[in-house]
Amino acid sequence: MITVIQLVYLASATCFVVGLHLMNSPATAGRGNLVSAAGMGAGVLATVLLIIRSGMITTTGWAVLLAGIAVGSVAGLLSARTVRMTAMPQLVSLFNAVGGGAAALVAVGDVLRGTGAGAPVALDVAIGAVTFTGSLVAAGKLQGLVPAQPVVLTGARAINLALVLVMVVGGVSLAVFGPNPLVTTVVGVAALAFGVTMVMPIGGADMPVVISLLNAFTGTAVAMAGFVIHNDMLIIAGALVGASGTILTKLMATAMNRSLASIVIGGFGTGDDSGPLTAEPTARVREVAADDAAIQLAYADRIVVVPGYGLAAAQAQHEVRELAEVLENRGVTVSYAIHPVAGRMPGHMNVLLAEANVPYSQLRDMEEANPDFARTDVVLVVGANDVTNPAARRPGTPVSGMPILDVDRAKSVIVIKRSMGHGYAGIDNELYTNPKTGMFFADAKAGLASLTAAVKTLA
Amino acid sequence: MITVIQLVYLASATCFVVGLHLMNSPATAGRGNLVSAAGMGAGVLATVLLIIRSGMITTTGWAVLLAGIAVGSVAGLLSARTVRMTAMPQLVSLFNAVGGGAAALVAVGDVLRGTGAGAPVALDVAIGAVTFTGSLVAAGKLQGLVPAQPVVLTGARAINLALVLVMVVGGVSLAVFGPNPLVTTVVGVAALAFGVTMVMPIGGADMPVVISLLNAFTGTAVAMAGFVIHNDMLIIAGALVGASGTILTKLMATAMNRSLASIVIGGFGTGDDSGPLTAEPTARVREVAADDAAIQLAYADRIVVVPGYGLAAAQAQHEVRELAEVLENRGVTVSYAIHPVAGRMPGHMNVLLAEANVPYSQLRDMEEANPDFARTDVVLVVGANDVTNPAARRPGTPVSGMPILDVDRAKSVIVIKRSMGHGYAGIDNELYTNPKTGMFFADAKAGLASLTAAVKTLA
Amino acid sequence: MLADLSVFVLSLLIGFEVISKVPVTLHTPLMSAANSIHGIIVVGAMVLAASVDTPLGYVLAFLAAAFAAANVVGGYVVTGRMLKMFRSRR
Amino acid sequence: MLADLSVFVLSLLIGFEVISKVPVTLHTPLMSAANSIHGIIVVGAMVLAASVDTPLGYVLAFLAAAFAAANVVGGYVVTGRMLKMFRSRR
Amino acid sequence: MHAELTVAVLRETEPGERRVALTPDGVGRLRAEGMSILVEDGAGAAAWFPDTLYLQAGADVVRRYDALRRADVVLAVRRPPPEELHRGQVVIGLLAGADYPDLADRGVTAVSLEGLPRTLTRAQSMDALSSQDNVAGYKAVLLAASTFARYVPMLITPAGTVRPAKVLVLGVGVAGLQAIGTARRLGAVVSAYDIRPETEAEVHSLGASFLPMSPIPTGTGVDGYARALTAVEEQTQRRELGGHIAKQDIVITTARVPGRTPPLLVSEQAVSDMAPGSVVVDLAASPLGGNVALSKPGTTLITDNGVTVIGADGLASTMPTAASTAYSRNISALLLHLMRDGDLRIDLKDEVQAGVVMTHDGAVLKGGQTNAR
Amino acid sequence: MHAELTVAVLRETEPGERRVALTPDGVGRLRAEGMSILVEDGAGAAAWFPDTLYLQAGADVVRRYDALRRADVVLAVRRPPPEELHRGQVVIGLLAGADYPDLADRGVTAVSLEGLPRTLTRAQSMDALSSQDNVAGYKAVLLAASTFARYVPMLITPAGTVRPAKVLVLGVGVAGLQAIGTARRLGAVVSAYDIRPETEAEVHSLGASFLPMSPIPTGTGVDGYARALTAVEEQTQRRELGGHIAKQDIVITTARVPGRTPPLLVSEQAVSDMAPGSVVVDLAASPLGGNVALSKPGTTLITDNGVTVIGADGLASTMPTAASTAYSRNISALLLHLMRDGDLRIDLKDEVQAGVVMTHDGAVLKGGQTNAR
Ligand SMILES: NC(=O)c1ccc[n+]([C@@H]2O[C@H](COP(=O)([O-])OP(=O)(O)OC[C@H]3O[C@@H](n4cnc5c(N)ncnc54)[C@H](OP(=O)(O)O)[C@@H]3O)[C@@H](O)[C@H]2O)c1
Ligand SMILES: NC(=O)c1ccc[n+]([C@@H]2O[C@H](COP(=O)([O-])OP(=O)(O)OC[C@H]3O[C@@H](n4cnc5c(N)ncnc54)[C@H](OP(=O)(O)O)[C@@H]3O)[C@@H](O)[C@H]2O)c1
Ligand SMILES: NC(=O)c1ccc[n+]([C@@H]2O[C@H](COP(=O)([O-])OP(=O)(O)OC[C@H]3O[C@@H](n4cnc5c(N)ncnc54)[C@H](O)[C@@H]3O)[C@@H](O)[C@H]2O)c1
Ligand SMILES: NC(=O)c1ccc[n+]([C@@H]2O[C@H](COP(=O)([O-])OP(=O)(O)OC[C@H]3O[C@@H](n4cnc5c(N)ncnc54)[C@H](O)[C@@H]3O)[C@@H](O)[C@H]2O)c1
Repeated sequence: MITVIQLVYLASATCFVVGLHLMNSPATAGRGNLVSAAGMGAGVLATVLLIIRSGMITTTGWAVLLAGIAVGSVAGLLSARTVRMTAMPQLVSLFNAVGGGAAALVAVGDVLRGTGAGAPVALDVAIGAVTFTGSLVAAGKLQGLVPAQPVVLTGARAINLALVLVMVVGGVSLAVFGPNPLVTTVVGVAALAFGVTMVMPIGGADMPVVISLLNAFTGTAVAMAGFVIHNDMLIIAGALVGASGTILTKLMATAMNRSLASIVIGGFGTGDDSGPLTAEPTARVREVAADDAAIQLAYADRIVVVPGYGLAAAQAQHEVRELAEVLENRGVTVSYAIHPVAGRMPGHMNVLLAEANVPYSQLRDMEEANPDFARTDVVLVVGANDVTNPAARRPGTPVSGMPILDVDRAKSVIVIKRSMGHGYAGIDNELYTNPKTGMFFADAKAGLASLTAAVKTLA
Repeated sequence: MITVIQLVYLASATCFVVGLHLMNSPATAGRGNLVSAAGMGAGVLATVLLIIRSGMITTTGWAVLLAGIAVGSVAGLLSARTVRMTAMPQLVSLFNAVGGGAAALVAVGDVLRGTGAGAPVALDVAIGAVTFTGSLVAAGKLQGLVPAQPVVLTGARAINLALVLVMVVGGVSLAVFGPNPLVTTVVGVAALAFGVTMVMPIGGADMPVVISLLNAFTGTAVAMAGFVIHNDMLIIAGALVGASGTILTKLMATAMNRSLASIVIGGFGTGDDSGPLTAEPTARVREVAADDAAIQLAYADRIVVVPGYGLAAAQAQHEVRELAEVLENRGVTVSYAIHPVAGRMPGHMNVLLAEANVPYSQLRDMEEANPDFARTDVVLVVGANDVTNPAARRPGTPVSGMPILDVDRAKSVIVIKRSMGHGYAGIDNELYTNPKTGMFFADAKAGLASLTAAVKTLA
Repeated sequence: MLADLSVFVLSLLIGFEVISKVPVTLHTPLMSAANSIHGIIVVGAMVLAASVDTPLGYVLAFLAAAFAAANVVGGYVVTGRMLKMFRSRR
Repeated sequence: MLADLSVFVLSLLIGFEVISKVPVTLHTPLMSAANSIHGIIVVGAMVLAASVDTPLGYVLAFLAAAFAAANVVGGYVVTGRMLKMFRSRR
Repeated sequence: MHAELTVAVLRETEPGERRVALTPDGVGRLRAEGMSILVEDGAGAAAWFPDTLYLQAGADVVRRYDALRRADVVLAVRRPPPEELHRGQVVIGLLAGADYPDLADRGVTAVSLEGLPRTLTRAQSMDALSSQDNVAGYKAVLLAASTFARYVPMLITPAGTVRPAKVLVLGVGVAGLQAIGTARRLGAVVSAYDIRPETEAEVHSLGASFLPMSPIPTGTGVDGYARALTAVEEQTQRRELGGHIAKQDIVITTARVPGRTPPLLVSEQAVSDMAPGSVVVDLAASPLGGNVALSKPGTTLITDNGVTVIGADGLASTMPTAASTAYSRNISALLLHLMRDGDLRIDLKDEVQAGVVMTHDGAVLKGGQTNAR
Repeated sequence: MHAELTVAVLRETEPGERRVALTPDGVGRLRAEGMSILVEDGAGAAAWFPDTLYLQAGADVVRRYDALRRADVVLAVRRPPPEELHRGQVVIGLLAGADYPDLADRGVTAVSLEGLPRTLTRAQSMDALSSQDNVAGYKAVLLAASTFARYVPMLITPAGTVRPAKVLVLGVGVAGLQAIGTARRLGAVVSAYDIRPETEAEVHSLGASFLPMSPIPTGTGVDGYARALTAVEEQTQRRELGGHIAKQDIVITTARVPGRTPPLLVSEQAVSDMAPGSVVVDLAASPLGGNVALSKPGTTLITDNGVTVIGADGLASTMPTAASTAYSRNISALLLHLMRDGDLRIDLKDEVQAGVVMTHDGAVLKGGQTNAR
């Protein structure tokens, strides 16, 4: 029987791996989540059998267990169902907190029974507790309950050092002298405090990375819990999350152009120093990366490309046609909206697009294109600026009175340009700060090429 | 001490994983091999300590062991150093044979000592022995010592079934009734025989896939040996090779347009039926896949593209420029050699390449291009046929007397066309059967696009 | 303990391998998926509940069970919701 | 035995994950690399040699050691030679 | 004025002028705004717009005299004889070329498209100079290529390999840019040069190369136009250009400076250094001189060393359908811009009107005095 | 014969013929083979090859009389007057157009490039028909585009959007293919049609579309040429084409059948159904009729409905440098092919010679009798 249960555990762990594997591509991600959930279900069922078979559990134990599970499940389900899409990250962080908390409690329970063994217990308690408070603070920052700006206490460095010291000394003593409720409590409290002091000085913009890091922490804590209660499934699943979470954290930090070290150590010491500097200019523009833009494009039905002088300057006409072809092969409808004064000479865009062999049938002039934007999923603006500037609709600007391409009527907009730089008319473009708009900062040629590559990787 | 050794074992196993991981890209493959070798060295050293510490080994044992290792190492080193590149596959197969043999012997030794435990022993012996003879036969076929054609014995199916039955019954009896030298011997002998009868009916063209499969078998046998002698490192390394070898086998079969099942089952029953049919026409042409062509191109210094009517027919001018750009960005020198009558009208290629914005400076006419072919690493012939046909140099053919592009003077040639179809002159092209030439059968547009994609994946 | 360590190390390796080149847009769902997986600590909570018999123990077990269950259930549902965004086409 | 099985299964999973999208040209070197790795059976041969004391046992041990050593040494050298082909540039 | 504005379209009288100020398409557009349109018979014939098309579009086809007599507004390409116009009438066209007092004296309101403030974004649809220059730049390349005795693109054929023609475009305004684009389309190797530094990026954006020349300080003058160079600067420029010109197969010049004679860029020496069979097209050729020493507007001459020098004059008029279609769009956009509540009302506070209205109520206004271009 | 072969290059006498049979480059090539070259003074002038270049290349520039008197071989583009040639002399050129007896009677060996077996791969470098047709196809598009009163490419500008011109090419041989390629370069939307079925793929290979027409059985005749259609087939074809032609802006016809008058593809009705301003270029125009009902070689006429019909005649000669350069390559390749050990030797067993040698030793040979084209 135990063997069967162990085999089920192994199967569950395998499900987690396969599930995560499938999550690597949007096409199979849904299936991956189901496989992983199935593994979870099997693991829990096997454990029910295990504790029934062991016969050790008291009736109160059952009641407590079932009550706890019921309360937790309902809370989890409700919050997960009702939360707005934009509040997802804080919710994930909360789940993370409770997961870490649970892992720490398992170790604490083990210590109470006097069986908790050495290093794993200490690690479990410390990591779990740090995760618990750290995740709560992170969720609070995202939700606005805790100030999103980096909060640096005076003497933060000293406090942090002291807390780390307490955890290390306590942990070593637990590992060497065996279970001790008092030491465990001290370590746990220090860890709880450290979770707060660690996350507080980190700015809100870095929170997604921090949450991912805490996620990896929880995984590690769970693996430690597995050591504590000698359960392979917990070790495997925990280590899996710990490792993949770490890689993911690194990927996320890279995608945001931040180094992991600078985020965490920045938090440790002087606070998120680069944050406030970059916060101002980019505060209101949403930046997107190639992969995200690619997914938006690949899963759209209708796309309109708006070329401008930047396309010509980058000589990216071949790249834009190639992207369009790849998208069309996926079944996306692609057309080009050409503003009469796009570029620097009459017909500038025509010369370029003809050179790249873009079929004439895909070219729309402004009169044809404008009524269709409302039915367009994504407008891809490539190096165009003035010809899309909604400021033209108001009097008093240099472009006032010029009819523009109404790209802001589309469901979403992706703009490829190198910077927030101005166009010919030398004025800011309100399109770029529109919440619908994602800015993909790149040279048009290189940017389009990376979009094409990214679209091709999607199944 | 034992703990340290175990940790070293774990580290060794990790090295194998990391090593294989690094082998996924040509850029890091060399490092991967070193990491893996380091793991191997550490594992062996740890084992030396282990057997010294255990103190059980006799002096004779030492002598035998060292002698064996010395003999094997020298044999392995010499053969590996001196073998011609073209004979590598058979050598790998031989190493595979001895590896499988060694794994089987470990189990046999265990049985002799009376400790060999159940299913793993049976599996180890059976799989190891099958691999031993199977790999020898495969090597023999490649080397020409055993006929490469599928050899089907009368009653092959019955014999195979009988052998499998013997192995299964013997294995079950070993698993149920514990170690028994006689049964072990019977299983071993049946497995040895089965290795021969399994591989004999498979055609020479499928041998690389079979070797890969046998490789995965050896891995599995080694993992079983790990179970037998309770050594985690063996289990990990063996399972790693077993699993990755299986995937690799599948990939290889797919790349060769064969299904794994049809190869093995074809061998089981009626022999390699599709082999003889396709053997004739393709016997003398070497087919290459996109990934291989891409590696050849990516690691070349000088490439000359020879466009022909097929490029025009496929309207692949943009794709060829794109590939050239990607290669140039890697530092490859790319030029185009334009034969005066390439295509179907004077200047046909010029019209196309100009449309795709290929810089004039890269275009060479025949007089300029011909002297340079000898210094060219790879010529990429895209949909050109007659203008490269060496038959023009001999009298008596429809193209005789026409000066051609001397692409056969280059170090290697890759030809993209859809089939072995003829060009305008309607005659066979001897270039295609030149051993230097790799044929990449594809529509020019799609083929070039996949080459570009493949080159991009190379670091 | 040593066997557990092997398992731990091997699982770490799998974790590293499995997250290969992930598109940025999947980062959040993947994080969420990993998050749900560590909900497996619910098994730990169950084992804990099966081994305690003091009031403090029950409190711990209750908390651990509730926390873990919230993690599991909420985690999978949230991940599922996130992934629905990708299911619009094909 | 069960712990060994966990280790086995996890290693299989790693094996599957690690060979992701491999270019066809690397198939042969990779096969060769995998081939060298199963040369680790030399450890088995060593353990065998340490535990035998009969002539037959010595023969077995000798053969196993020789076979395995040939596998290891030859495997790595051959793989190294194959990989040299890729080292011409950068 | 009356409830309905009456607009007349005249047949152009200047010899060789094949354009028409309003196309049948433009008739439809103006009629939709409540105007009534009179078209002189045969006005569009030379631009391939027969009278029948005007009738179909809802215009009245009438004799010249009737059209002039009844019209509130006269649309023309080039300036009609002042004596044909009457007091209170508004005439719109490319009227520059002479002084305005005669028009003012007759009490005619003269609106000239040449006065349009071109940097004004919203005025771009009225910019006839751009639209006509665009035609000219395109046509100049066709003309040069047809005159050139060799292929423009590169061709590798059994009868030998021909190298692509080298084309140099001097002056990269609207016409120059279009010339670059068209020459590139034909497969030429194109280089270009202008004194305004911003043109370098524009030239590259069309895949052509910019001539490496020693920089001239601040070549940009007012309103995005070039400034006139000093005599010394001009001479240096010519000398340096000479070396480049000798290597070209085709040279197309388009350089102009507002209110001045065009700068002399290609000296006689430079032309005589070119290879026999080369072609030079001077789009700036004017009676007062052009960018090329030998060019005379409207004449093609072949030098002793076999270089064909084409003094292009009104190339837009040689592509009358395209030129008229664009012009008709420009002029109707301007006319509609002048309208306030269904009536034409002159309002010099309007930036556009301040530029284009040359005479009004018997006076020559600022625009007419500076005599833009 | 003497040790050194003497080759003369004549100035062409036919009016409007600007080509020359051998360029200075060709002079160098032949001299390298040990020939001595006489060039009539001014022979290359019209093709922009002044006498000085010939002198530099090592030719003797002499009077016509001297050249004819001293030459063993006379190179020409078109047939020189037979009375100028003397017995034993070899004349090479595009000699067809009249019968050969007069040349045979004078004992002249006539070698005509028109007789070349064109399907012979190794003869491609001598194929003057191809090289000259290639020039003509290219030039036909430039001519049509310059004549056309609108833009050829699509342009979206502040003065409106212009749709690309629709170009139809009828007859997709060498000239037709080059016309397609050139029109596509200029940005036209190109369709084409030919009765040889293999042309469909060739048309697509240039990015143009093939006209959907009911198929004509086996339009391919001998040697890769088209066969003549029956009267009924021709009529069906014309009727069906008519519908397509009416929608075109530019039509370029190149259809020919060896030894026949060119097929009539564009009827008078079809032309009158075209829109005013359209342009038709008939490359097959000949005194006996061309592909277009109204076309006369060498004349441009404008129909009542405003369609310009250009009867192109010798377009290659209007691009004399390119045409001569290619022709010079072709003719020198053929001359070298006729040489055996430094001497010119007629050998009718040679496949090429059997095609090109029209008269020899006073007799009209097979090639001359069938009078290819
Ligand atoms: N068509 C005509 O005839 C004509 C003639 C003269 C003037 N104009 C004027 O030109 C303007 C045309 O509007 P438009 O929207 O086409 O262009 P635009 O307003 O000039 O904007 C071009 C944008 O392209 C970006 N860019 C430049 N190089 C780039 C590169 N390599 N890669 C990616 N992006 C690049 C620039 O932003 P970053 O620097 O941030 O990359 C810039 O904001 C109008 O104002 C029009 O009035 C037109
Ligand atoms: N240039 C001229 O003026 C002219 C005029 C007339 C004739 N020719 C003759 O045409 C020939 C030209 O030689 P060439 O080498 O350019 O061409 P070719 O000898 O005609 O060969 C073209 C090759 O392209 C392949 N192909 C066709 N479609 C393809 C596609 N979609 N993708 C990939 N490959 C495709 C075909 O093989 P698969 O079917 O196997 O794909 C074919 O063998 C010469 O014989 C020349 O004499 C030339
Ligand atoms: N607002 C708009 O969007 C818009 C529309 C049309 C034109 N424009 C701008 O108006 C400006 C003038 O255009 P244009 O075509 O009427 O110019 P133009 O006809 O006055 O002159 C043609 C070109 O000649 C150049 N030039 C003058 N002297 C020269 C010299 N000595 N050497 C070399 N080049 C010399 C000028 O710089 C100019 O580029 C340009 O900047 C153009 O982009 C703007
Ligand atoms: N060996 C070579 O490489 C080589 C070299 C040059 C030409 N060629 C071939 O020679 C052949 C003839 O070429 P050409 O340019 O001298 O041909 P051509 O001048 O004789 O005729 C031009 C075209 O008109 C077409 N035509 C005739 N009657 C027609 C009708 N009723 N309707 C429509 N089209 C009609 C013909 O099919 C031909 O394509 C072609 O196949 C060409 O590819 C081969």
